[in-house]
Amino acid sequence: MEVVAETTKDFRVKLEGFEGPLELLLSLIEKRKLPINDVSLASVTDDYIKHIEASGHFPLSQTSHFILIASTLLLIKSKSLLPTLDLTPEEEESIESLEKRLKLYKRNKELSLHVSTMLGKRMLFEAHEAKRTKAEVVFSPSEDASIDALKESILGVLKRLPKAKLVAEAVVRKVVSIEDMIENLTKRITQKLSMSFSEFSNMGKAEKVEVIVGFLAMLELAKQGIINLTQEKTFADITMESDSVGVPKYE
Amino acid sequence: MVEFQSNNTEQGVPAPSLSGEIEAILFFKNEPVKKSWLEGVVKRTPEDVRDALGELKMSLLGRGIVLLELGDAVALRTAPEYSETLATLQKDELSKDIGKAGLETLSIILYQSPITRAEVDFIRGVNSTFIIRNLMVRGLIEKQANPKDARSFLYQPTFALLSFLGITGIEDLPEYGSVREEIQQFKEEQREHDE
Amino acid sequence: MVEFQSNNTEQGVPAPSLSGEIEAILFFKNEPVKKSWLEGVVKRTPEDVRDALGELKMSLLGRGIVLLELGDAVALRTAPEYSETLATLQKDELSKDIGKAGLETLSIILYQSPITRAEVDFIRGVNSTFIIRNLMVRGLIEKQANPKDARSFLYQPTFALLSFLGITGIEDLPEYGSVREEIQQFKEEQREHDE
Repeated sequence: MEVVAETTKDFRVKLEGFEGPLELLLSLIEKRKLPINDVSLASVTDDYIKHIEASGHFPLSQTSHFILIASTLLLIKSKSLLPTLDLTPEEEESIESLEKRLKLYKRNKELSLHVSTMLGKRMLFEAHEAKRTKAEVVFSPSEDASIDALKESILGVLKRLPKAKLVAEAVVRKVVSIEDMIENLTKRITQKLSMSFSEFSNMGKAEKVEVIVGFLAMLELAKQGIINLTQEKTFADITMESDSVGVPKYE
Repeated sequence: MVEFQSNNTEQGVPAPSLSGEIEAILFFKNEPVKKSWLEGVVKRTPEDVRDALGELKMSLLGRGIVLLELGDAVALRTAPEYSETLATLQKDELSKDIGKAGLETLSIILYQSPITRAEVDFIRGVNSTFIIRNLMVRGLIEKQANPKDARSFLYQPTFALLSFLGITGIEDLPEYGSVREEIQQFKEEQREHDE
Repeated sequence: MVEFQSNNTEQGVPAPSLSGEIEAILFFKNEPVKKSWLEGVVKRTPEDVRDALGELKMSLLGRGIVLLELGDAVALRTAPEYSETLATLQKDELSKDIGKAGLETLSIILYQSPITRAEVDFIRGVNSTFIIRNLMVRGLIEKQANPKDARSFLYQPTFALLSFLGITGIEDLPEYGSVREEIQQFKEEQREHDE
């Protein structure tokens, strides 16, 4: 659990400026001066999860986006630890797509540097509004501007005013399904691990087992991070899970 | 930025000139300005400015705008050749319906008056600069100084509009109270969200 | 009118031209106008108007004003060479601070417009509802109907944004051409995936 304690507080501050998950992921990769590929993504998975875990409260509307990407990272990391782990075509696709999205995001970040240096530097100005005296203004009402039409119009405006709460609700539902995914992943890895134990118990592979056990512990951590953001119901799952993680009988 | 500038040079953009600078200033101001004021802005002698104005006048020959000199003042105006087109244009514009966006903006100004442009934009979720300008040209709304902020204006319906609608004050608008309340609530919610 | 024209000829003034007429209209309107609208006003074909706009653009080279083109619309603005002088004349301070998320979103819309909100969300990896609304309120982007899907909108930069960046067309953005190609390729790959 020490890993949680060492997370930076900076992240929370930056999030308030709505820094997105791709931004976070890219900064983690760039900090290590790595190219964008599945190897580098696997290597920053722990950092990424730690960050989410540490930032207990960021805008609810953004939460699911962070966690969706966390789930893909977990897949990548699982595969890198256990190459024999079978991924569904959908999972393979989400991994490939994340890589591409990250590259696209990086490209846009480069482009935004152009935009940022150009903004306000050599501005083109529009002409001021022509000054009119009251005498010059000819009252020209519009046929369509009846009192009823104006009432309908303002009611339409009221209806279209954005409602912040609706966005948040849609998000919570997504989060729950990702939790299922993590649970499922944990199960698959545990199974795979026991099946291919002979492979890992070979000389020199003992370290790898430790890594995988550590990874399972991290999945747990990730779950707790998510649970902080959702409901009580899921707390129950955690207790159950932590029992099974405490099965490092391969040591 | 460096790359961008070199791009421009490749396209053969000429160097800045005093007459070009004066043309830009006159276009921007869109009203007669004193030559002495111009001299101060461009930081040049009266002779330089006079020569540049002569140059500008020549360069505008055959174009759609002309340089107008009125005693000590100068301004850009549309060329007289096109005054007929523009008169027709203006007449057509004034008799045209204000359309959906116009109605929306007008209804917000009616129900929320007096209101700043920034608030209209905020409620509509889009920028309303041109529409507000159009509503003013048609005499449907007018602006007045904002006592709370010297840089902005407050917009309100004109008396002519109220009598056209057959009401004596904005309180007579249908559902006036509830509409104002709902918008007030939205503004407060947004404020919380921003924090 | 006849007398006036003969007067002009004596002074060696060229006859009225379509490009001059369009310049006068743009100066008079003082806001972006659609090319299709211009065609109706001057009663000429799209080809004629396109050619005249090209002519106008050329005749403005080296002058104090420039022609901006964005999609189907055109507008006049002061030339970028004089931005410093004009900035000193601009009374209300323009807020240049758009924040990190704002910059990110603007770049996406600039280089990839027209683009849906879902596409912006996908690239940013977060929900962009509020940031897009804010950019619209500030007049930097605008939405239009999506011909492919009536429930969604397409977002694009405004003339105000181009003016802010000091460019007369979106193609003047650094790396614009190559980026469009890259994006196209990315989208095609993505489409193959989805099928």
